[in-house]
Amino acid sequence: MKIVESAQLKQFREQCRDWLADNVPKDRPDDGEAMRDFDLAWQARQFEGGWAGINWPTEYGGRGASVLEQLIWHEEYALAGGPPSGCMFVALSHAGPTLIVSGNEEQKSRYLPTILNGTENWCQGFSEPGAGSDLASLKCKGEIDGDDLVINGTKIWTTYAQHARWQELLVRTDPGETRHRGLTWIIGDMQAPGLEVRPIRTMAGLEHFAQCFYDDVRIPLKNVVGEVNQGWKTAMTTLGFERGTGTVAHQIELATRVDRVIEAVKSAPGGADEAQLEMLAVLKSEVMALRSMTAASISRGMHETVPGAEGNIVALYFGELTRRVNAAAFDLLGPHSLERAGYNYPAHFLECFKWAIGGGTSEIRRNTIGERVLGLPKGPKAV
Amino acid sequence: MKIVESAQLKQFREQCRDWLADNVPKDRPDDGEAMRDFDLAWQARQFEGGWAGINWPTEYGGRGASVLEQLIWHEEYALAGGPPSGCMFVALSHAGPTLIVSGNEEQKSRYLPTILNGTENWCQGFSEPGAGSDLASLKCKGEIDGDDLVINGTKIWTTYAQHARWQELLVRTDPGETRHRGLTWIIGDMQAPGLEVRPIRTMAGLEHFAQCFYDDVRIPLKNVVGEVNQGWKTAMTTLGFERGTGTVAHQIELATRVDRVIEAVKSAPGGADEAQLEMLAVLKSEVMALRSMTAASISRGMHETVPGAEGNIVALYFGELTRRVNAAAFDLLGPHSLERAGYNYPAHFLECFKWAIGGGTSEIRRNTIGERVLGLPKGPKAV
Amino acid sequence: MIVDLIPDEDQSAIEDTIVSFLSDMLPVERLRDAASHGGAAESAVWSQLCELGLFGLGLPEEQGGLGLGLPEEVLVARALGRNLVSPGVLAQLCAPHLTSDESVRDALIAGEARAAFAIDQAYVLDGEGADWIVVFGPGGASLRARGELTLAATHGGLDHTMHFERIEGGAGNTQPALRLEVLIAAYLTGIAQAATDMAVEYAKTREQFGQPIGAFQAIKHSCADMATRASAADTQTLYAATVFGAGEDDAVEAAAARTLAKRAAFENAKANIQTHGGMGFTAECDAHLFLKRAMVMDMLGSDSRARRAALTATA
Amino acid sequence: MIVDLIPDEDQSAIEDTIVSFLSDMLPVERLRDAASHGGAAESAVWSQLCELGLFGLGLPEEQGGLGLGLPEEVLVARALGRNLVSPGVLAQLCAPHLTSDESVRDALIAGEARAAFAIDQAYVLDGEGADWIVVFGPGGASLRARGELTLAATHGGLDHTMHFERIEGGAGNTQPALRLEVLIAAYLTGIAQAATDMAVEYAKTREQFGQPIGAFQAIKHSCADMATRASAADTQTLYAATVFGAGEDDAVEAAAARTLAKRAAFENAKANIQTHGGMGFTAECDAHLFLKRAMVMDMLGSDSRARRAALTATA
Repeated sequence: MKIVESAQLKQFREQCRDWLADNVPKDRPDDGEAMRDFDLAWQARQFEGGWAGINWPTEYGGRGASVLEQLIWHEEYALAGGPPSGCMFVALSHAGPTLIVSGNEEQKSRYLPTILNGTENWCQGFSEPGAGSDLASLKCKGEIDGDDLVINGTKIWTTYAQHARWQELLVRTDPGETRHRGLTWIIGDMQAPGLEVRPIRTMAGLEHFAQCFYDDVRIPLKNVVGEVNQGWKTAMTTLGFERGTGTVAHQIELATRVDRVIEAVKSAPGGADEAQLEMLAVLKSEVMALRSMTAASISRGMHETVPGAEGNIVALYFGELTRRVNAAAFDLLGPHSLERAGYNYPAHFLECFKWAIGGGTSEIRRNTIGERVLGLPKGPKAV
Repeated sequence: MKIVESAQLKQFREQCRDWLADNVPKDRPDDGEAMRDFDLAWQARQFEGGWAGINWPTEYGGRGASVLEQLIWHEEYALAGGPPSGCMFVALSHAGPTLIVSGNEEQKSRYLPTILNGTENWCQGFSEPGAGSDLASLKCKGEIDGDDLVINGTKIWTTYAQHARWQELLVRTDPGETRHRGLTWIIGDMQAPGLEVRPIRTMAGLEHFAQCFYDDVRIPLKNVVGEVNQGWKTAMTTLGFERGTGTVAHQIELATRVDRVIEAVKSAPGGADEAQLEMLAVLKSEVMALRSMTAASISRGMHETVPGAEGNIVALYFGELTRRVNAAAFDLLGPHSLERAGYNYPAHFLECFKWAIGGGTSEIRRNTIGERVLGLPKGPKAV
Repeated sequence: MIVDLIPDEDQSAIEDTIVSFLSDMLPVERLRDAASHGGAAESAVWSQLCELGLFGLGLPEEQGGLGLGLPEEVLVARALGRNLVSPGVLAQLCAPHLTSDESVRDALIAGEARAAFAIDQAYVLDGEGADWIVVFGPGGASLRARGELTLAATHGGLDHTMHFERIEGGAGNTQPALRLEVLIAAYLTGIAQAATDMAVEYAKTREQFGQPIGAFQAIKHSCADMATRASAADTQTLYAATVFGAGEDDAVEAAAARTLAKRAAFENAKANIQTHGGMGFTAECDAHLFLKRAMVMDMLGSDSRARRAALTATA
Repeated sequence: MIVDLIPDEDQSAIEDTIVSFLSDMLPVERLRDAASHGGAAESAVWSQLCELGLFGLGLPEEQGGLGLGLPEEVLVARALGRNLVSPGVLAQLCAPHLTSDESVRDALIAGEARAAFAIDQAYVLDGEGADWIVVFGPGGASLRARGELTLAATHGGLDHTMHFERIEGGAGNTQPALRLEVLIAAYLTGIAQAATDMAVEYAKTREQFGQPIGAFQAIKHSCADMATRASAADTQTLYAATVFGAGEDDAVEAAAARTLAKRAAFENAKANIQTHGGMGFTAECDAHLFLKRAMVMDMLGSDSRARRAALTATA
């Protein structure tokens, strides 16, 4: 327990701040091709500036920043109002790291550079309809036919699939196996014939998700990362890569939102209502806790090699808190927050539900915390 | 949906109010023999006044009041500050009604009059250690030996067992059967040799519960109510007797507590804190809802013959609300509420936990609401 | 005060009629089609709606009404909420109570003149084609001719199935609006109930890990809590309506009903989305419509500060 | 500000020492015996406690302390909370910071003079045998000689394992007590953690319906929520301690820690009782001790109004 910002780190912080101040682009489109182009262009600009792949090893073209440097980068990024990585998120935070750990040399040299320089982006292809939070019950099928894997089935909740060039695709290649066994991780080609992508409109009115339909889609076997039928192992290797620094931006954004509402309530005509301030005081303490939990998580990452299941606690806390903050903002700011104009409160509030649903609902996270952090038994058995 | 207080009912209300004003005793002792004597004396006084067994049929010596009259009685009783029925509760609200529905003539004539006139009181003997909320897993054993049932085992959470004369006792008489089958409902004698009663001190510091230990306790078979091995059926018949009017007193007491705290907060030096008033406004609306839910439950009772599982909704609401109200009282009244003097807030707060634990925890009630009110499947099965 | 909160035969008949009409003509699914938005679906069946005789339900016969009361109106309002009927229909139910001009009142009861709600100094909701606007202000509500108001177009609001026009200026003279408070509570209660029903239905049919998700306590208990919140809001609203004007403190009863109904509608709408998991997050699933509508309708009439004052005034 | 929230080797050693000492000498079970109440158990091991060198932990060496800081003190306070150690021991940790009189300070650090807490204008807690009382007031805290105060006996308080004396009059001159706020938060966090551990342990071993109750989602998710609340309170308290005096807004950090720690201690103590079902309601089960202690300790120092002001002042 100590303050660890050295003179060297302070200098790094200055460097981040200066570059971001000059380069952060504004007015990211909410949706569509324009959003994709914006996200790739911003990636390219970061590449040129030497900031691409902040947490990637230098041997693969990344910045190779230490965990503390990553944290500083993300803090400064959020404070500078940097846009979400958006259409580049999966490539930078998941697909790239997976290739770095489990890909062969050919795969690394083919796919890693085009991520960093912003020319090609990726989407994920894990979830399936009916599988929901139960990832091990995947049904989308891959059959070996000559040098190809022939994919049939569907994937859903694929973020920005309609805008992606490649896909990390998890398919069942051994139909005799169940659960985690018999899966294969393969680099899917979003331009392959037989693949149809249908955007899903969310309740916020945006098309940030899609469903993918595979009808005899042929992907060459050389695109398999790791071994055939060992896809679960490949998927799991990436877990150790993320040190929790990526959530810093969300946390700072949420804290800023609380401060903004406090200001609004305090400057209301007729004076601040103490009951509203009390609600905000609690939310303020909670966003501060989120910051502290994130800091603790990053601290653990500096001392341990493989992160434990504790990350689920932060994820649960964030998912529930972001919804409370956005709901309170609505309630406290009054009727004018209803309108989709200026700061689009409706869209922000409605979009934030994804944090308690996507990537594991709050219910699944509570199961995981109970079982993997606290050691409670699985179950229950039939009664 | 209409107001139903007729001129006749208004007159009944006056009658209740007048008698209660003249007769309600004050300063009920918190615990011990003195409390038992107080409760029985108060029952005797109600008997003399013609108010004993307000909901019992007149043929068994009860008042035979209509549901609306019962409601008025309980309202006036609470408003007059009437004491809880305490040591008489099980006899009046459960054992007596069970005998009325399922007892034979000999049992009725032996046991009912001494309940009404306050000479003999009862306790319940259903729960067992390890069984908790799972009543059907009872293990306390009864073996037929000649004209007796020989009881061995233990019962727990028996309210006021150390003060009771008789006990409604549910024992397993067919060891080959499980769950609801093979149980027998018998009138236990609290003075029988081989029975030891050990009081249980609650976290409030009171001895309102006890554990009973049965070591070859012999109870004559003529004490069996209903048939041997049909005890579950006997236990279930009582359910239809209670029309929800008995909870009116708790509801009025809780509403009074909220009003008292509002007054205290409003007269605080330095002025009322709007944040505290907001918390109290919500609690006020919730105690009003409790009143309305109780009224609806009684209204249903006037139209239906057998109450449904909806009563669990009111019970869940009350159990959770009473704890919130008492906790808020503590929080809002400040340090002086910590002392066990005057109105004993510590004891009241701590005792109120029983409503979310005893007679089915809130968790069990949520199961019941889910399965029996909403029709959700039992389960889950093994995963 | 002793009340019977179960609807009697006549009351049940009124409720059954409107429920059955809405189920046939204005099911929630209609809102999947943008052509039904902004009150358009309601306008398309306006003459049949008028024939049901809803709009004079709670007015004395000498004022051209049916001589019934708030309990009957509340049953209607709750049904409107369940089906997310345009707030204009609820406004039409309220408007005749807000005018002493006989010809205006007659036209509103007959449905020849149309009403809509406005959120205080903010937006008119589904107000296209309306002649009269129910405008709320701190002291209550008043009925204003649409032509008197300065209205501006918007880019739409939180609830995309509604039409929003920005309104300039305040409410003018107002009269006490406790009756409207109870009716808004009833509409919100309808939302809370419908969200519960939808979640329960989904929990029974949707399978995960090889069984209906309703078998899991996380979902089962969430549904039980939804039912409990809806029950609290519902019984209190019915109680407030039943004793309305009979000597109880109407302001306190109405404030309690609104407080509970708001919470039930919000929490149940959110829990319904959560129960539906990923599906609940999509525009295709109707779950989000309940949340959006609840948030907009709650902006009508009293705010939490006013309700707090009422609820803590008389202790 | 970039911090490492994991205790370093020296910090871990301090924590391990006190945790191990408390586990041996002052386990929670001691409170089942009334002879241990009111700080008696602590008095019985006072000399060994003093030998651990806790009471000068956070004071500069030139003031006779060990020259460490609030992080080390917080680890100790959290351990005290976990074992429901008499608040007098926490007061002893705080008291040396509140005096500039060298001889008083030396006596407190050495444990030759004893300290206790008082709740503002209400009660002295476990104050028998104390020489100095840490008295809170609106502006902070001050150290008062016990003899200066007017004290009266009571019939006991909510927490029957503590000794309550009524105190007349206020705090006198006070000095800022933000350090104390963080330490009280740490004590409450210890309670929240211990309640979580106790509930989890019971959920693993207690069977119902033929399996450990922790297999049921109702219990499992309640435990997960307990762990989450404890984690939020704990990390914020550690953060506040780590950055204390380093240029962040200490008042805001301390207020956040107290707000979260209070809630975690209260809610987790209640959930622990609920997890234990009927057993949890009895005096024999230790579950209730955590709730009672949390409620009393939360009365020390700042109230919610003061914390609200701090948390919403600087936005």
